[in-house]
Amino acid sequence: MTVTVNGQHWELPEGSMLGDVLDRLGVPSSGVAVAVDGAVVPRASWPARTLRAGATVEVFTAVQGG
Amino acid sequence: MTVTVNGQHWELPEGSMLGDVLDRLGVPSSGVAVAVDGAVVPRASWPARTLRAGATVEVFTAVQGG
Amino acid sequence: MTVTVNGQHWELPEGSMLGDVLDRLGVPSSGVAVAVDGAVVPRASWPARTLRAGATVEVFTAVQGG
Amino acid sequence: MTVTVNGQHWELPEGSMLGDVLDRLGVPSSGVAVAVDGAVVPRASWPARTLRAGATVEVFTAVQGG
Amino acid sequence: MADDPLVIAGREFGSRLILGTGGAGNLAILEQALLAAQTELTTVAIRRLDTGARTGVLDLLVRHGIEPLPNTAGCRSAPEAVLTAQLAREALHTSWIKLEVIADDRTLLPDPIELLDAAEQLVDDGFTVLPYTNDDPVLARRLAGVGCAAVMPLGSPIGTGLGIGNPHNIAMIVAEAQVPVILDAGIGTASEAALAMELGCDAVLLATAVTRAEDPPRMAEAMRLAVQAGRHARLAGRIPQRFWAQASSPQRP
Amino acid sequence: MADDPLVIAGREFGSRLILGTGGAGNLAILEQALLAAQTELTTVAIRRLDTGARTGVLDLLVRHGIEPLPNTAGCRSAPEAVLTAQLAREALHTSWIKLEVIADDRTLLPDPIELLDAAEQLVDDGFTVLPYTNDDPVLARRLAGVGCAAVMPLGSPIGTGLGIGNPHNIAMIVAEAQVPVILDAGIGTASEAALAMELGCDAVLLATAVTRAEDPPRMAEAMRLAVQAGRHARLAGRIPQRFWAQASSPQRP
Amino acid sequence: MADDPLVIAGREFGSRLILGTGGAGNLAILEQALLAAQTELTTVAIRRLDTGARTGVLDLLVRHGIEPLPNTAGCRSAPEAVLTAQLAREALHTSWIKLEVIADDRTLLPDPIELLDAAEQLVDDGFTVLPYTNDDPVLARRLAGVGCAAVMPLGSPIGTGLGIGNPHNIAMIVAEAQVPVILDAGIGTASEAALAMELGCDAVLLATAVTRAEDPPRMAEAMRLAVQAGRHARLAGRIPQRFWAQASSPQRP
Amino acid sequence: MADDPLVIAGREFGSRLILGTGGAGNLAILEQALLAAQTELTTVAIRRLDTGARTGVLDLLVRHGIEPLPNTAGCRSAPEAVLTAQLAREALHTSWIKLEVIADDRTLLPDPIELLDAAEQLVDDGFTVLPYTNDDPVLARRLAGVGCAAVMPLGSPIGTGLGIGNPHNIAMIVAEAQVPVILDAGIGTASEAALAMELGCDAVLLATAVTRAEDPPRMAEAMRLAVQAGRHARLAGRIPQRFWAQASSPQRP
Repeated sequence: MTVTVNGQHWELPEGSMLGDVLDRLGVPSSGVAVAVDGAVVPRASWPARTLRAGATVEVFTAVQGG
Repeated sequence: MTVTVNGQHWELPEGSMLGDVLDRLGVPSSGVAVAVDGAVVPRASWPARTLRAGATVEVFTAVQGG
Repeated sequence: MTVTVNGQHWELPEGSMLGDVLDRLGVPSSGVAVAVDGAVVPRASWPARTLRAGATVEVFTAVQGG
Repeated sequence: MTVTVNGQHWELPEGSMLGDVLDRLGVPSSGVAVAVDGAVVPRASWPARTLRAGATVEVFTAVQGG
Repeated sequence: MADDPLVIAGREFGSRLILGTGGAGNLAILEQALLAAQTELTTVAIRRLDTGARTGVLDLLVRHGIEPLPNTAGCRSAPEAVLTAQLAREALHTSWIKLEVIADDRTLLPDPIELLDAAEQLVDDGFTVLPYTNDDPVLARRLAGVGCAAVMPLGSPIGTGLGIGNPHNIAMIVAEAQVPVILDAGIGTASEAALAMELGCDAVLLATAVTRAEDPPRMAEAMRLAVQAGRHARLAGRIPQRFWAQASSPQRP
Repeated sequence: MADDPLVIAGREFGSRLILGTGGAGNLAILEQALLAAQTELTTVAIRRLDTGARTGVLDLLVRHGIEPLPNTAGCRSAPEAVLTAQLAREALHTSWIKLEVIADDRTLLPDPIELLDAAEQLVDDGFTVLPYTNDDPVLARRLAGVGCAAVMPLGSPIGTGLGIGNPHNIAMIVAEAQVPVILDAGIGTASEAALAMELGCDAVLLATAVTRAEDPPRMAEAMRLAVQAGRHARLAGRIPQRFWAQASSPQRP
Repeated sequence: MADDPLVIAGREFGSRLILGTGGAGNLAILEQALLAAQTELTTVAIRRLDTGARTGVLDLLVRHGIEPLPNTAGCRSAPEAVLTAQLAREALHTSWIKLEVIADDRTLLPDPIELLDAAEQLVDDGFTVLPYTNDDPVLARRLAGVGCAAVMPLGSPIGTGLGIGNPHNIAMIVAEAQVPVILDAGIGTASEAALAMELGCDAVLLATAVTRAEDPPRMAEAMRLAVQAGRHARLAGRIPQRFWAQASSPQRP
Repeated sequence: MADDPLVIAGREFGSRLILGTGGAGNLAILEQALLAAQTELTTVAIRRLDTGARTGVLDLLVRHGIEPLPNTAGCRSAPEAVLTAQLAREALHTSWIKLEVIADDRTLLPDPIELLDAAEQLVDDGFTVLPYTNDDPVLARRLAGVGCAAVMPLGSPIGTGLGIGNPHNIAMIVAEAQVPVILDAGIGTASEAALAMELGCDAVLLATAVTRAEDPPRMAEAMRLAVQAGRHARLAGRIPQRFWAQASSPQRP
């Protein structure tokens, strides 16, 4: 299935978990937040959260600004 | 029945018409507008408009301002 | 002798009169003033005013300004 | 003779010295300046400076200001 | 010297000075002031009959062919303002309304939320809406966006005479306005009315500055001239500002 | 609306706007501007014949019955200025002189020492002296003290268009002036001319703001209106400024 | 000299200068500026990982014990801003949010309607909301009314360096504020930061003025001193203004 | 953060704030203010002994190692000022003099003619002359030209608290000054002292703003910080002003 991660299209096996995706992405263990389909997913829920086909995953962090 | 006209309490016979009240009040034929219970009543509807007990009639006009 | 008129050097016969010089210069009959050696010479004195060698004659008028 | 010291009239014997007057006035030994008849008299000259009749002596010091 | 007419909702006005009638000591003074101002559009308030408020102003306007512009002065909420506008339309047979929805009596500043709500309702109800707004370019844009026929940003709070507190905001409003911009409220003296026009406003609306001046008719005259002066200055293209001087007389030899 | 005439040295003027002729692109434009300004008094400079400086201005003024006011523009010292004034008197048959003694070309600011010296000499020589001065109330007082017929403080340096840099100084000059105060130099747009009059000045003198505007005749019109507007506003007695608002419509029941 | 701490939502800060981190050329310069400013609270933006935006700022703040204040910069609607605030809370473990909901890229001015909507939602969601707002006293009042922990009115639009465009509005906001007032945006130089405090603001938030100055650390130092200076001046009770002079030295006999 | 010392006539000062001692309620308050200001140079007036004027100030300055700067306050003519300077030199053993020659009691403005005359005489007599002058760039140039060690233009008249009435004049003075420029008189609050330094002044001299504040020591502290803030801001190179906004956070994807 296809999932969009930070604007990139990824091919993943059905039933992939958010946690796995973020691990492969090398998302740091702190200072980030993740939204799936426009809603925040708390860190605790990453491992158990299954991604649906066409899901949009976005990973955010703090940058210079304001 | 009691009707409030511009803040004054009036005793009127049941089934009084708005037009009659305004005539007794000597409301001029132009430059005024009337609201009954907070809604505008067009001039044309004055004669045929029956007032309910406890109705609030307010007559407005233009004054210096702004 | 040499006389300076509005910055130009002129050769004139000894004893030349200011009036003659101004006539040759075509100075208009009004709207101008003349200074010889830094002092105003009234129009009435132009004809009879003898110029010395090395004299500086300046003719002024009104222009756009201020 | 009469001498004016800071606006006060004093009666002094002829030939009085500025120094004596200032001593009697209790003028401090520093932080002051003296003018006689509108001219500064350096401290060194106080003892030997004879006052004439009608002289004006003024003693100045620094005060809060500016 | 020639100038385009002011056009609001397709209607042309020769005068760019809109006068308010509030604060005048009496109708005679007001009449002189209106004539001196040569205004073609003048605000009136809507109040209950026989509440002692100064009436008679309408006859005065009719007599001189001055168009009345009813306002919703004193309204605190959208519903109040909408009803007042409807009463005005019924009483004066005009669908034009100067929309005021104020937040409190101390500042008399508009409430942006209620104002936008009321503007939208009145536009839908067929009114030609001229909203009294603050000098926020975003709110002005939104008011124009819902169909207001003009925007009327304040210079400073009503009656303060503090002039144009933030010329930069007015300039930003003018820079993007698709509808006429009318500087409303805060003007205290003539130079401020001229400045409003130099900033690019299409007209000026004022009341207190004239009606409460020591000599209202003369101040009305001053404002009439100032609005024309500022308008011409805007059109004439002013000289740039420079730090050092530039001679206006030719250099001497 | 009625107004007193401006009186300088016993002579009356209906217009309170004095125009300078410098900077105009050509005589035709200048002529239109002078007429639009409705000025009765206009400055000219004195220069050597055939130096290429724009002449013909005098005929223009005569044709329209506008009084020429010669200036001593460009003079750096009292002797220079005195001689230039005498030449002007001889050439134009007028004893009126706009006295300018500037200190340098970058600021074109008056030199207070030389200016006062020249003013004193010219007054003694029978001139009606109108000195271009800075906005120092003390210098203005001294110039009036030596017999100048008016004082002409600057708003800001010549040609900068920075307007009135220090309104407080102008107000102090007006507060004690025994002679007319004419705001001279620095005006860039109409509202600034109006402000000068509101501060209590008796007249405004300007050149660059009009002659170098994109549309000089229209800016001349703007200035004419602005000077009248500011004058009337001063006479009309403006409202006081207040921190909080004051309603211009009656309170609602 | 002693001063009360700044208290926001029950939390005390010794510094009244809040710095933004945007615009700094590199982290080393930013670090020096933060230290020179002696700020205890500093804004950061929330962006997608690997979008090339400057990261590393968080470690820097942690290293120096500076509290990060995430903002919702760039958000155009309430929903966008609410989501961004929630992401910030998740990423930074803070419920404090500098709420920005802007209307367009040219003015970067807040949209009053969306801002108030977002503020209400975030307060309900348990956030400590510090809204970036315009200088409208009514909107400030409404924001405080829905439970914002402070109000942060602008001096002028973000990055313009135009200073405090309307001191009267800031003074009106301060006059009735029940929560801290933090002057945010528009400051260009130190005297303007001091003025903000003299007007009664409780703190100043700025970024561009420091990060884009020629010498950011020195400008940060200037701002630190200016905020303290303005605060002390406000507390010290300034002298009244007078038209005429008053001697500071005793009269002479 | 490092800064060059202020150098006047070859002498270095770490502080750029010069305090006047006039107006203080008592010596104890004055002492606290002087210490809070961390000033190194402080003006005193010269008066007749036993005239009831506040003495004791000298001991105070000596005790804290603060250099006294005598002034000629109250003098109306060059001869008066010259004599007062000579008395000051004799009494205080200093050849430094703050030269004041005022024209009247209502404005306390300097008389340009007498001031320049006195300055020239005192320079010839070996004094280090620091003249209190108006904000006329030409007079400042002339004072420097006759050998004054600094020029001290006013912001506004003494004791008015009107701040810097004409920043453009101060900027012009700074632009060409060959000697230190010290903003003297008119400062009312901290932001104005900071502005003076941002305009490029080398130091600020003030008295009333501190001594007549409700809390003189705190205002002295405010002024010390403000002068440093303005100095650093000048050196740090402020951002340019722009009409439209510029984002301080990165654009969103």
